[in-house]
Amino acid sequence: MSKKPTTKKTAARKPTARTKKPKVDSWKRADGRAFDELRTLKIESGVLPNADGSAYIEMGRNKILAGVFGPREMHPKHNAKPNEAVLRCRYHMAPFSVDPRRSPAPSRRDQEISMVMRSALEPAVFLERYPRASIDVYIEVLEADGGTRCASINAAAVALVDAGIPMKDLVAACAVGKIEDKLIVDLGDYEDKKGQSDMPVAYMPKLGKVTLLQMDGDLSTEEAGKALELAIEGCKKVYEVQREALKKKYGIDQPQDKPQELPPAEPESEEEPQREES
Amino acid sequence: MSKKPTTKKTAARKPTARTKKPKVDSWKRADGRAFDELRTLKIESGVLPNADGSAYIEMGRNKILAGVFGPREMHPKHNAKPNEAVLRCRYHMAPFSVDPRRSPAPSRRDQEISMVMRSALEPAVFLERYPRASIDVYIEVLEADGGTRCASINAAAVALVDAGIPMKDLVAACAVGKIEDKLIVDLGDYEDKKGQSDMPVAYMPKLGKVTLLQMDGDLSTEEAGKALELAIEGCKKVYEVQREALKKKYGIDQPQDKPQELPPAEPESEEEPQREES
Amino acid sequence: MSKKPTTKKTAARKPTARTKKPKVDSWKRADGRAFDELRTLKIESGVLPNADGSAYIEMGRNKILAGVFGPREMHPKHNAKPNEAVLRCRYHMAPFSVDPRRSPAPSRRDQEISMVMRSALEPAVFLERYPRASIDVYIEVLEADGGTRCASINAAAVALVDAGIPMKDLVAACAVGKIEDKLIVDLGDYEDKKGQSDMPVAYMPKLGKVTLLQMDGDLSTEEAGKALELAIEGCKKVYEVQREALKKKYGIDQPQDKPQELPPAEPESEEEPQREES
Amino acid sequence: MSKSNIVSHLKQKKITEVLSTGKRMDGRAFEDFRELTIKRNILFKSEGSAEVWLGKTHVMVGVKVGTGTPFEDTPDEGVLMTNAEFTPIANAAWEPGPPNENSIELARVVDRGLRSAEILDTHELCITVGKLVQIVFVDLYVLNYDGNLIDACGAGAIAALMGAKRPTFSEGKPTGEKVPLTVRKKPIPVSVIKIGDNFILDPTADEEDVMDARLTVTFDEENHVCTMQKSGSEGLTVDEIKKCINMAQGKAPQNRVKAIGD
Amino acid sequence: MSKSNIVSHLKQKKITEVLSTGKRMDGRAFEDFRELTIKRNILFKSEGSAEVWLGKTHVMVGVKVGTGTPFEDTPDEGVLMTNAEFTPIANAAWEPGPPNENSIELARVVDRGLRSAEILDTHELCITVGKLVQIVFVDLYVLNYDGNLIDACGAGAIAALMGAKRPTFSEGKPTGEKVPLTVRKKPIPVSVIKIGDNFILDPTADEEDVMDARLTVTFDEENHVCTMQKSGSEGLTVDEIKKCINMAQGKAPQNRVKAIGD
Amino acid sequence: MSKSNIVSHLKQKKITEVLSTGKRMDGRAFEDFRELTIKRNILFKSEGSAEVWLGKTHVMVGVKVGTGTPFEDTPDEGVLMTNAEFTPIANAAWEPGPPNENSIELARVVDRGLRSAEILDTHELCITVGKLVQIVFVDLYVLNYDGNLIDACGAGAIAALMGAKRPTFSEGKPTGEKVPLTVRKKPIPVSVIKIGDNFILDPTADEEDVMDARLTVTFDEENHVCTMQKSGSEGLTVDEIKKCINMAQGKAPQNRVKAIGD
Repeated sequence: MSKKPTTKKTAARKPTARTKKPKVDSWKRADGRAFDELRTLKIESGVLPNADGSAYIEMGRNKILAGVFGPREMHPKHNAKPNEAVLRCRYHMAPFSVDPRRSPAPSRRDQEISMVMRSALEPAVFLERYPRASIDVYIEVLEADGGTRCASINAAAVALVDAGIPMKDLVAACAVGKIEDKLIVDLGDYEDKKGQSDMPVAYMPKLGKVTLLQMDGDLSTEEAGKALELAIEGCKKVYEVQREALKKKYGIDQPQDKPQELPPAEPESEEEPQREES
Repeated sequence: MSKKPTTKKTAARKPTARTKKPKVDSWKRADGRAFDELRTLKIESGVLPNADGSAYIEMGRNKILAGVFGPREMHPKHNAKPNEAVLRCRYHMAPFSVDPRRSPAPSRRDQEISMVMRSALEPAVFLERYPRASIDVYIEVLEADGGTRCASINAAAVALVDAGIPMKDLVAACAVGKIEDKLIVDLGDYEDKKGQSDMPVAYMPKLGKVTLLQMDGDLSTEEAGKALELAIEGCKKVYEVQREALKKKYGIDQPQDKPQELPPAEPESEEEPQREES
Repeated sequence: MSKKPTTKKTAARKPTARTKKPKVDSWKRADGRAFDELRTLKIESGVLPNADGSAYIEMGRNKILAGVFGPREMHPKHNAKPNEAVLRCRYHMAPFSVDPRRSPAPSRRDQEISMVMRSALEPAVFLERYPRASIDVYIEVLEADGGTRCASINAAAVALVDAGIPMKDLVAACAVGKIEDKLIVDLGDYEDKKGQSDMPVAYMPKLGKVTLLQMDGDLSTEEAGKALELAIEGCKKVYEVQREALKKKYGIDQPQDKPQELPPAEPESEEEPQREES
Repeated sequence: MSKSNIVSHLKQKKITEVLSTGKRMDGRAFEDFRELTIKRNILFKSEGSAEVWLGKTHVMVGVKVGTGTPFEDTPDEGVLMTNAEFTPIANAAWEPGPPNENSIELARVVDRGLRSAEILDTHELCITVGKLVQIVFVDLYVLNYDGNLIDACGAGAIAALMGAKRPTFSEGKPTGEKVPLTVRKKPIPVSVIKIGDNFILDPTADEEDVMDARLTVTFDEENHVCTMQKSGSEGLTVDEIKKCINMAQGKAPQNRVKAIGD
Repeated sequence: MSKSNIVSHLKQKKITEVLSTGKRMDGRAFEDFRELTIKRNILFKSEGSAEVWLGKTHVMVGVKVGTGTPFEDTPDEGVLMTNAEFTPIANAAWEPGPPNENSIELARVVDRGLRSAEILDTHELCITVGKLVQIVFVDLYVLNYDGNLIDACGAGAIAALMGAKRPTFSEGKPTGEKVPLTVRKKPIPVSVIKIGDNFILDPTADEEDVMDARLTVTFDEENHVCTMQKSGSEGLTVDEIKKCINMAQGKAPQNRVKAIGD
Repeated sequence: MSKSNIVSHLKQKKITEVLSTGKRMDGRAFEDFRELTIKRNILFKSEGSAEVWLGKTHVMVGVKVGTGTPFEDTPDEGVLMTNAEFTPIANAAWEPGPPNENSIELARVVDRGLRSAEILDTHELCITVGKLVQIVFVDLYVLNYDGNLIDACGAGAIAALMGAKRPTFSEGKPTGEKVPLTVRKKPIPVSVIKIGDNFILDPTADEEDVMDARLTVTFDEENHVCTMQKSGSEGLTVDEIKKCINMAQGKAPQNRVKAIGD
């Protein structure tokens, strides 16, 4: 989603993100990134006037909108829980987001991603504060470029805070893959398809917990451990961009008082060299 | 629907309808009609024993049944309106009504026609007299020959009166098209497909209001204005046949006391030369 | 469904079933059976730990499970009847039960069989004892070999008793067909497809009533009468196997006190020569 | 067709009382049919059609002939497909929507009657072996419901098929000509319902509403049975079934005459 | 877009009061459009795209070109398909699910505008006569709803199509090259709504919520009418319709300039 | 698998109390599996089959080999499709209907395990390049549910595939012969669930009902990881994940032996 030219919204951040301690390994990827370097990452909150909370993310060429509605009365009522809110997620791709065009009807993959997104976000939300309510998170993928589930989680977490939902922590997500026996972070579409492994991870940085973990491919258990740690490093970088997006909107220190639980900055987040998209 | 031979129902009318003031233009159409001449039109009310109101129409070779149920309790209840009845329309084509056979599942076109039918009929009904109720209008097209939406509206209006629903006015519908740069009324299937423009119009003759207006093709704004007026002339002819059908059933002057709002005859409706179907 | 090797459940019965009075006609079928001889028949009750009642049947190479749930609260409630329980049946085939693989979505044939199963079982159940309740009978065909509707009814009847539902009678089912102008019972798949007629019948032996009767093919009315009687003979043989399966589980004389209406053995059921599956 | 509510119970009581006097609510004797009227070929966009009235029951049957691929195991045979639709104009209680249990039963019973009798010469419907065959659709379209749809639709289906013409093909191309469909048999279904101890023919909607059981039997011209279908919530004894078959058999020929004309 | 509930009645009263002073809730005059901004080709996986803002109404239009079989009666012509999706992020009251009445109307009106103008050269979309043609999908994806979707989507569709490139084929095989789609006309829809006795352009969601009627008119570059569509629960007189057509006609050229760029 | 109601809370309390003593409700130690029994090729209409019991969990796996068109980007490769069905006989709370979230997850996790391991030689499934390939359907049919479906179905899928035979083709025509499917790897999933601070293997339905999180890890014969899938409403630390991987890895070989036989 390109910026509407004439409107002055809370400004976007277009930074990111080589690691601060450059590794010895100078191997480069097809697009010139280092193994632990994220694609260009841009997050903006409060982009949808009609939603209670929203965020727009560009992660590489992924373009994704997240809208949050709630807490609101559950409909239909019999799905409500007496002691807490129900978090409902719906991941959806625009027909023109992929090649070839896809049908607008939800696929099995869409349903699976909706489910893992819910599992990834649930642990971060104080659901018990809104018994009988629903909190609805809707994802619309406008353009897909590999790693849409991670990008969607990143946008959804910011949108939840933007909606004023009390959160225990943010949730930041990033994938790690293996190509030519090397572990790399944040795979683009072209890497995704020829990779030997793909492992999307979501992480709550303050609480130190993994809330999404999937993997397909071939990794030794050692590699799996390393990949997990590398992914978490990536999540932490994403987290900084998320916080920045919220800061831009809500002021420098803390984002309003409602989502009081937004975590303070992690100490290791000082420097972030910028990288422009090729 | 052919007449069941052995039953004596309220008789049909098989008239209609060259204009009373023959125009100078003597151009004729493929089927020999003048530009402002309707196809053979026949309307019969009270044809469905189980419906609260019903009508059968033959307009050219269109054969269409309309059944009205209600005012009755809305089901499901949450669709009811506290201050008025809800008019629901459903346009449906029999699988054998067109060539080639069509699936019985409702198409996008069916849904669109259902919607414009509702808009066309709503303004004529005293919905406010039946809060929380539904009034259901079901259309079954047994044979389609061009202009089914107009023919369906014509049948539905008569069926509503037949159901005893209080009406502000009848609704009469007729299309105008452009072929070889000439405007003509009530296009048949063969004209519909090669026409340059098609404009279906529904009209409340007593209230002087247009309730359906669609157009596809290419008309200057002047032509559009002329076409609209020509269509309304066609609607007025249809209206006479509708009134006749109701008179046949309910007596000469007024059709029972329930639909008190049935309009009196328009002055210009005296003569109607008959035309037999070829 | 093969037996789980290590578990000792109530033993199966693998008998059946030439007629006790050998006919003069010595004509044999493709699989060597006499005209009035059932395929190998095996019924076991109480096979599904989570169901209120259940049965597994092998009738020829048919392999079918029946699970009964209820009487339980009807869901959705508006389907409940104020004065009796509603018996609901669902016949379903596993995708791998036939060749070629079939879609898991229910077909029109599935819905028809579900309906005739309900009609076949309803007359045997004291529905009036459980107003507002539902009794759900679910059939899963794991392997189909001709005559699945009869086999399903046989399993369902045993499962209903196993669930402790009070019954007026058991229901036993068996088909009769005509091949080469001869009437034969319990057609296998290979016979089903080349037969001139197929007539599935369900019967309540104690009450002497037919609760399922379908027929396709070509029979004189005389033949139809004979076929019906032959089918009922087959049903009576099935009935003995059903009673045996329940006896195995519930003791020799009567199956617990709950399904008090289980009928006593019919006098003509003394001898049952065994036949092993080829 | 539930008997669960109070209105139904009152209706049942009333109907049963009248039956016990040997008559029916509308004055008919137990074996009387209402008037059956069938008009053929009244639709010009269908390859064949029949409009059927049976008392107030009113049905339109349309036959359309299209093309499609044959089944794998019968590469040189065309296909007959029968569908039934319960339109919402036909009964205040019927809602628009996909086929329900009752419309599926109607379509299946009529369909089985036609197939059992091998009514069509499916080989003449083959255009290119294994590739393209003609598909004959029989659509049963219920316009007003007052009971006994199976008998009305079964007779209407025969009438529509006998009047139908199919396009012809030559070397896989349409010739532009039409020839009558070959209709090899004329199966006619007749339904008998049981209410209490009474057996009646051609039930009205009210009678079907309180019936205990129904047996439909389809007969061909030699008065052989092509299909049977029992429905309803009560069982029947063997004697009762034989009685039903006989009652039905008695009526099939006269309904066939109505269907196929003179 | 119902007027049935109390909130709506209050809203209606308020809006009508303000209109009676010659102004609108947001200060616009009756014929004023909100700012219309269109950006083209911002998606790289679509053959064409346009992002449209009309006030707070926000729409993404994607054009995809695929292949498929032609319709039987036009074996040498490609196909144009228009779909609309009301995403649940666009409005708190919209739920995920299949197209509803309103999204179908949106798609149909835009679609009819494009087809009536014969906007595409469907013959250039033919790959192999009778076998394979190109299919042009126009997907209207509503991201935020604040009224007047038809005008926003109609302009966006033209913008997206004019920037679209289609793959080319040679003897049935893809050449790997892309050429611009031929866009022969630039039809632009303009909607007028009636509230009480007032006629206004470019309604907001609140205004649409209380409207009596709407007339959408699509114009081509010669200011001819390509399509009309009336909706809403009230009728219009002939004079009112002519007034609407004139009001709409006055705005079509400036919206076209926004859509096609300079 | 909700924890919202009172019964669940009591169950959770009870289960957690017992776990705190180092035992489980059924007396097993944390790492104990229930008895896993697998029988192969018990269905004669399937190309391969396996019946699996894991305690009271009971699953039938059927393998069918059909034909279809290949995907555009892999014209010379056959296709593997995995589906799961939660039959209503397997659990009182399961209703008939289309796949739900849980059955989709089951099918996807098993499917990803098979695909990640590139278990089939998809090239041997090609009949005519770009036109016709063999499709291998793996249907997971749950007959009784008492927890840990993924492990039961994953082992059953391998067992069924290893016993499966596929028809062969020569120049696009079936030869009438069957050969065993080539199964290149034997991936086995093992799930670990967390309840409070306890990690256990092979959970029952009651244990799954109160779990905080689950991690399923699929291993190939070299004890490499093929897939991972975390579910449940709580997060896991990195150490906890590593612990789960180790626990799972320890059990994979013995389940593989059960699946592939001696």
